[in-house]
Amino acid sequence: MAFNIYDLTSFTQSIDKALYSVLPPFWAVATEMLIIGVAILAFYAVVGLYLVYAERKVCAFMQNRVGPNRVGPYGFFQTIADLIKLLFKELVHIKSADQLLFNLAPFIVICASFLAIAAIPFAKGLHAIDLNIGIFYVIAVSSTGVIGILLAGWSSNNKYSLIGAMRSGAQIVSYELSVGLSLITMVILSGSMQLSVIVENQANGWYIFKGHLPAIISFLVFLVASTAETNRGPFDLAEAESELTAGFHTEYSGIRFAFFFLAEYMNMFIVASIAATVFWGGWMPLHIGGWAAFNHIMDFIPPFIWYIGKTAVVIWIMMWFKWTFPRLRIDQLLSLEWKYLLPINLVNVLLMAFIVLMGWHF
Amino acid sequence: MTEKLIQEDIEHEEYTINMGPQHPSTHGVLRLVVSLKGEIVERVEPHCGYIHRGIEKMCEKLTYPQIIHLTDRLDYLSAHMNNHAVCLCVENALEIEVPERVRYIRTIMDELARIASHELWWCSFGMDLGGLTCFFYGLRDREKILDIFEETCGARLLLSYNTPGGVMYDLHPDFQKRVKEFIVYFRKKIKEYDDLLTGNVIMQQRTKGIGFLSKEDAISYGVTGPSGRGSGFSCDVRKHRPYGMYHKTDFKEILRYEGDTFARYIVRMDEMRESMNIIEQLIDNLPEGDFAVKMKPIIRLPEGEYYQSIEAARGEFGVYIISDGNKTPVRVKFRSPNFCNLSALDLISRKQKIADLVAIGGSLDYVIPDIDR
Amino acid sequence: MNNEELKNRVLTLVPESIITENKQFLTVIVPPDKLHKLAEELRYSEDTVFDYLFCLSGVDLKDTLMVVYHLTSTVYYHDIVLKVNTTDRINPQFDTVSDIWRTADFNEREVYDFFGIKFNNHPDMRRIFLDETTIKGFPFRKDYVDKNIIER
Amino acid sequence: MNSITEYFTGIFKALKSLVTGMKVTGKYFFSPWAIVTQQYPENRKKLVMKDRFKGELVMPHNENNEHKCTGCGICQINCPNGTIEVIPGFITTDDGKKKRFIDQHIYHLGLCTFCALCVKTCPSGALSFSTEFEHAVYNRQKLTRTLNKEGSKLMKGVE
Repeated sequence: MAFNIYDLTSFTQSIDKALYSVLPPFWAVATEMLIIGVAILAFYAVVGLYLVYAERKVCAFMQNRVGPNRVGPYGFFQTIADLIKLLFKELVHIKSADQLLFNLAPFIVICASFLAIAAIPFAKGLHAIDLNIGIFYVIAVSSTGVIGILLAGWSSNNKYSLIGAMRSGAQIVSYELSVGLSLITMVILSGSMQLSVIVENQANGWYIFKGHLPAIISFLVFLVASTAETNRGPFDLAEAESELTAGFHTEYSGIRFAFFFLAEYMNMFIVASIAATVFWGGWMPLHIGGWAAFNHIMDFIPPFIWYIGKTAVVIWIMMWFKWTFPRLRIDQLLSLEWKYLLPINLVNVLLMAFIVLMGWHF
Repeated sequence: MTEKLIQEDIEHEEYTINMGPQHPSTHGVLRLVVSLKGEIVERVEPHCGYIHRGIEKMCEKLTYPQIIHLTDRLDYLSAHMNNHAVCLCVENALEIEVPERVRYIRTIMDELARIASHELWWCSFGMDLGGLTCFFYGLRDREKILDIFEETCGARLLLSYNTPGGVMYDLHPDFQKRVKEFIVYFRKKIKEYDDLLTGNVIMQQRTKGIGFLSKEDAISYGVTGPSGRGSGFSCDVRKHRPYGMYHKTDFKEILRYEGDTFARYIVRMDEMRESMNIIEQLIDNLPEGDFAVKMKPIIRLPEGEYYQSIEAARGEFGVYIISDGNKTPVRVKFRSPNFCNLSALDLISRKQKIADLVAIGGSLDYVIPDIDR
Repeated sequence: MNNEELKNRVLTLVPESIITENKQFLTVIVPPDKLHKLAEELRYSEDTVFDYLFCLSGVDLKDTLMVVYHLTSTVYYHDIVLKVNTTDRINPQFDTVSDIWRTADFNEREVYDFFGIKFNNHPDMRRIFLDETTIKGFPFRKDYVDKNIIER
Repeated sequence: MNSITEYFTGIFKALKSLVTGMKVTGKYFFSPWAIVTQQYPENRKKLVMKDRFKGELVMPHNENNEHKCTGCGICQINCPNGTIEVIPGFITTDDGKKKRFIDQHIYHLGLCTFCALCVKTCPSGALSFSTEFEHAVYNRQKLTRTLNKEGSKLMKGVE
């Protein structure tokens, strides 16, 4: 079993072959699914927890504080302790809540983010499924999360929750457009929706450099719109703790609350991954044309590290937004989308199409 | 009554929510019954009294020096000004002239307390708008003032530093140095405040044109302090009925005429700068002398009525004492600025959004213990 | 207007009023039924313009209940203090001034809450701080007894 | 045309204001020396309290277990909250006079508002504030303290 840190295709394929050789095809597929499921679940939990930790540390440093520093060295196990606490916490039973929907909502939210992970290429040959409509799939799946939020707000029979849910609905429906259009801009450039192809195309230069101005604009738009789509500050109107206490998850406690909480961070991770993959070349190392030695050094860094590093930078930028800006009001939120982001995006798509048509990109 | 309101709401297809008593943006235990139509606030009904302690009634049982420590607990952020008001009232009643040094000390302390209070307002206002980082920057700088207070007064928040006839202790030897250091430090930091929040486009859009309070309404509702001055109501007691050293210092009364949330914001920001100017004028000229005049062990106010108002951080704070010649007053009434400011909340937040209600509440800067007394 | 002129003005408006002058303020004791008329005149006439009611206090002087209005003008900066009192402790009533100065709205509710003085024509005459259901009586009155209060 | 330029200048002004704000937080993110948090239980050793800090009321005793309190009760009268209870005792001196002395000076820390009126009005300067601020106890009774130590006496020369 060849394990090459730079190209995991042979590694994954050898597992695939080994399974098919010992098991009948149905059970081989089932076992593969199980392995992938467990692996992604573990990844999900670890990333979710450590994003919470990272967020707390980042905001602490921005605010001249130390952040979590009691559990473990530098508070490294703080979020694990928090998770254990949430696991043991009482699930408060809301008498007048719609029980089915109330219990279902956190699962819908977490499933949406869970599904989206499947299509993301973590390294060369390391992705659960390489759909030929990868981007389309991610957009479609990640927007189902809003159903969970709406259900949560509706079913908890709380006025604050309802306001939060309605805000969230309006917000995600509008910002979905900008996310989609800014990705379409890049799809025009790459000519493919398959994420692996998009990454391979960036071997000689990331799209953000290749696509001139339209690529940069669409990156900025994507960053803003995806921050809004994940309900994070300054667009955290659905939670808006100074207005609506905790918005749609006011009534949730214990592990159900943890689901919402983890899903928020995973959504952030997913959109950051998409941004890194589509604009910054995913796991592709940084290559600068003509600098052979430099490119060679960059090639030594494993793709997975590149991928994680790029995602981390995008996440850090999103955190930077959150801890700097005040929250928008709902009408400003919508006018930002419909009056600014959407027209800019539409013009940008045209511009990009024109550039691609004329062959002006690198 | 609330039941009636809810019934009315059902008829008008309105949506009643309780903001508070436990709510992040009411800054304490204030309950606002808000009627909404979607996101639009139709009316706000403040319900106060959750922490009413009957301080005015308690004062009727206490001697005048003992009243002072209770006034700390009104508007705890301008504790020093509240003490100052009571002391001035007692001194005026007894016709005592306090030494010049005392007046200097009190004025400097008042202005430091005002800066500290406005800093806390700034950070909580930022937090009301959703910019959580503001909160920590504001508190970080306020801490420096509290350290100065701690060094001289022995307490950080509830100072009880004034006594009738002077102050408790003389200034700490390091006081002047520390205050000057602070001013140099804070002039740098206030620029940062502007960068972070004042100039921010989101903040400006959320505050400009929101919560309009006209000058006539400000006067009629008795909205004083920075909130009133944001509407162009010239109500600075420091200018109109000078006390302490204000008649000898050169300072501007900050006035804005827009009357919206942003105007109230800018007035407070400018007041911090103006307060620093006042301190700078006074800190180098501190006269030598006693820090208190010798008072009789038991203070008896001559029979009569006495009113003294001072400019606290949130507006005109008044003390109205009726004495019958005994060592305890017959009636003490505190004119609380926040109580009057709160009464205008309903007027200015109608037809605004929920988020605006929070911003307006932040810009009125109410401190609940002062409302409830 | 200086105090002398104000005094004359008040006396022409309400001849029954008793005027005293102390160091700080010109104090007018007005008969309760004339209060609203006098307040309105002082607020709206061009040369007085007492537009800012800066302190409204209820006072219990053991036998009489009194409400004190501290007024000032933001145009002329002259002050006046109006007082109304009654010996009726069962059902004391005065006219509201909340239609003249909006700040009186909350302050009169406070006075009602603590002293039980009712203000006629007030738009919303109910307790503002205390709970209607649990607290009986008016705690700031001198004769208020509460067994929960521990005398020191 | 004018509205179009307004639209674009609006965008650029907004972006500029956002970047100025981000500069502030970004600067602090990369300057960890600006952290102001004090790590409390760890820094107890080197924690310096200000001398005048009103932590709790104490009655200083000298090395011979003597204090200055005469038991006059002025602090009790001046205390606004009933924090101080002075329980005096009386002894008959050699020349037949009854003399007041302090039997127990009881201090209810839980009621104290730290107004310092007792310290200020004490005629013999027997009371002072210590900078001790860690008042948390498990039992409310522990907040009631007797300030004069067991077997302590009045200092010579204090009347």
